[in-house]
Amino acid sequence: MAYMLGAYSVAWVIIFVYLLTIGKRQTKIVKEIEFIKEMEK
Amino acid sequence: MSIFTNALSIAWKDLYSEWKTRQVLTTMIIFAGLVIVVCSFAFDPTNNTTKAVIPGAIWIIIVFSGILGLNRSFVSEQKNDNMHALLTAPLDAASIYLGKFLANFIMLLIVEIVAIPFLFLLFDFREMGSFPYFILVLFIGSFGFVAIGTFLAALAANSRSSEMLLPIMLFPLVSPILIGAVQATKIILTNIDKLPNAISWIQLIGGYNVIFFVLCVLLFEYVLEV
Amino acid sequence: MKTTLNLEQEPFTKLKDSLVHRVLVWATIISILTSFYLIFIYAPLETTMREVQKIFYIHVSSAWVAFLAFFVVFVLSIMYLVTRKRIYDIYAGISAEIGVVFTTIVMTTGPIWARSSWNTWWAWEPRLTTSLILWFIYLAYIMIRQMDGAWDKKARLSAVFGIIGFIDVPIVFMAIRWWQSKFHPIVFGDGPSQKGGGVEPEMLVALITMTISFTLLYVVLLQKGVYLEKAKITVENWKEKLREKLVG
Amino acid sequence: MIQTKQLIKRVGDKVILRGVNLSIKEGQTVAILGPNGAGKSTILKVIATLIKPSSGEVLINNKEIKKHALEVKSLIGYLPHASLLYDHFTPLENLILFGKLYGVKDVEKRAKELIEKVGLSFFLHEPVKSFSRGMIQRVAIARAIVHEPRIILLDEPHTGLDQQAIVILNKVILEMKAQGTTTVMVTHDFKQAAEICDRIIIVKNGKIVDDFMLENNNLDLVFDKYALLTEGVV
Repeated sequence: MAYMLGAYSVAWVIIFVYLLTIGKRQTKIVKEIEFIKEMEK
Repeated sequence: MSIFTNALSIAWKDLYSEWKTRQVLTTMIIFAGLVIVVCSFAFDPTNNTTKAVIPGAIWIIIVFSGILGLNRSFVSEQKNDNMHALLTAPLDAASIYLGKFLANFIMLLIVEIVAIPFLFLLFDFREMGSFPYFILVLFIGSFGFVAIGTFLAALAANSRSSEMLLPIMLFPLVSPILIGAVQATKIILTNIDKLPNAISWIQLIGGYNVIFFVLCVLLFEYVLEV
Repeated sequence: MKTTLNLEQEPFTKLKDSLVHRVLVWATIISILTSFYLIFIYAPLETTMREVQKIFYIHVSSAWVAFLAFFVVFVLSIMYLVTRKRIYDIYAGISAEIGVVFTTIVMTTGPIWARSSWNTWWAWEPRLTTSLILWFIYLAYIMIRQMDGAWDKKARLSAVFGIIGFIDVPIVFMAIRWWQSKFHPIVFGDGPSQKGGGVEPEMLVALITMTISFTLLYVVLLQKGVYLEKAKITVENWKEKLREKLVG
Repeated sequence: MIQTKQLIKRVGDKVILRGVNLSIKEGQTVAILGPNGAGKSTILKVIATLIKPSSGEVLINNKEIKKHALEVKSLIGYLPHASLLYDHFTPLENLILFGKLYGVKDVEKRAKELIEKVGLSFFLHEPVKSFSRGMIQRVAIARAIVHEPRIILLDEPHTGLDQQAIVILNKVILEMKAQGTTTVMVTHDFKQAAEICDRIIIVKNGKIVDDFMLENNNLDLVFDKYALLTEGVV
């Protein structure tokens, strides 16, 4: 039982870490767009 | 036919240049010697059971000193944009690949001829199962290693940190050769009764060599584009 | 300052996801929940391995997605070399990344399985070892993509490596399987992805559903990643234009 | 002899050539002038088959360079800024190697002739790495013409040369010209351009902005046109 839970949680942790890095990428791009908009004004 | 004569010219150019400077080959041989010394620290040569690590040690020497030569192979063409000269000359990409391959292969064979007897001597290894088969495995294993190694060295030469990139690309890709060569060497050196097994390993390496040699010849022009 | 950039007209200004993407995201979530239901409640317990056998569903379906992702890299690499269109390169890069993520899952759930049923963390079992080498090959692929220089050079070189690397996979698998079967006593029997007992139809249903939901997840991640990569490229171009304007 | 149609070259996100249409007749000597980063060298490299254009085509002798690569390459002699020579080899070894690659017959005789022509007979057996820039450039020009090309492409051949080397270089180029060789030269040196060439092409921002014939080595005309096009506009 513990092994099964371990395996499933590890797998989902990996997926969520990847989702987080994607999120980070997105916020970085959004910030840069904001920055460029500021510069354009 | 001109593909081969051009390839020979390029291989000759590399080997003759190496003959004049003797930089790369000396480094490879010294490095091979150092690996043997390190192996003797790691595995006590006076102990009889260490005979079992000799097949592994042989291929560690080949792989690690081979990668030194491969690293230099294309980086040395960048000094005076020599690669541009080869690219503007009426050559097929295939002949550049074949020429470079041949030069690297001959250099690795020289290192093996010097280093492996030295290893046998230091580890006091005397009897082997079958000498011709041993030579065959060395030849065919080194062939595949250098074939894909030359290709990836050309690829890595595009990067500023090519010495780091090359081993990372090369080692996983040649893992079938390494598995097969070590196993076959082990059988031939210590357990000749199982020769059919060794032969099927040699066949596996042979198949790998054919597939990748053809693939590298076909894809080489994409690597060379400026 | 007079502007040359039409920010409002550019599709990436707000980074709002498309309708298709949102539909796919919800489909993925629903199908993953369904497969959880099927795995934990609907599918019967395996008689000898009990709960541990349920690792099998996630392990096998991740392996499938990883393999699919690398196959996509292979196909797109060929397409890039033929057409030289950047979009193929972007897709290939993101697909390789997702493939590495799922290979990591295969390589972490595998040892947990091994530990529970054979009492050892790492088994040099063909499929697991192949995954390990696959992982290294595609890490190298990602390193090529992070090389210095213009994108078209990196795209060309990584495409070449994507082709060579994928063709290597079956040979690696064969070599490792031979290595195992001939030189070690067969202790492990078949690998983690093949169960000892017979496959009950309910288990098969659960496995297929899990595989479908992971494939959906792959598509969603691919879409999102490519979308962000495109946005990044556009932003880089804007920045370049801005710099030119500020300097000249 | 040389024809380019709508050449466009992109590297990464930068556009280097924006539609270059060129037509050079056999035996012409053409100088390509232009400010830094205008794409002069890139045009030369595309013609030399060193880099592929992103779109557009190049015809040499009415042959598409991609389809008849080997044939076209053996017609061209290319002399870029780097020497393209192997440092550890002597001039003779360098020339013999490239002569062989280009399929030159009686390669050793040809190599010796060329070395004599560029005035390096005394250094036949010295490795190139011990040479000065001027000497290296002399070997480099010999290398570029070892196969008696019908077209020579020169990328800033006079940069960093002493007077003596310039004289020898010009002698060789003019000799090739007299034999009817087509010459394309990228340069910053207007004086040499006017001396050697009978047609001037001015490139700016990856486009050809002017293209005119030159008579009587009229250096002032080159200066005037160049100033008008590059400084006058900005």
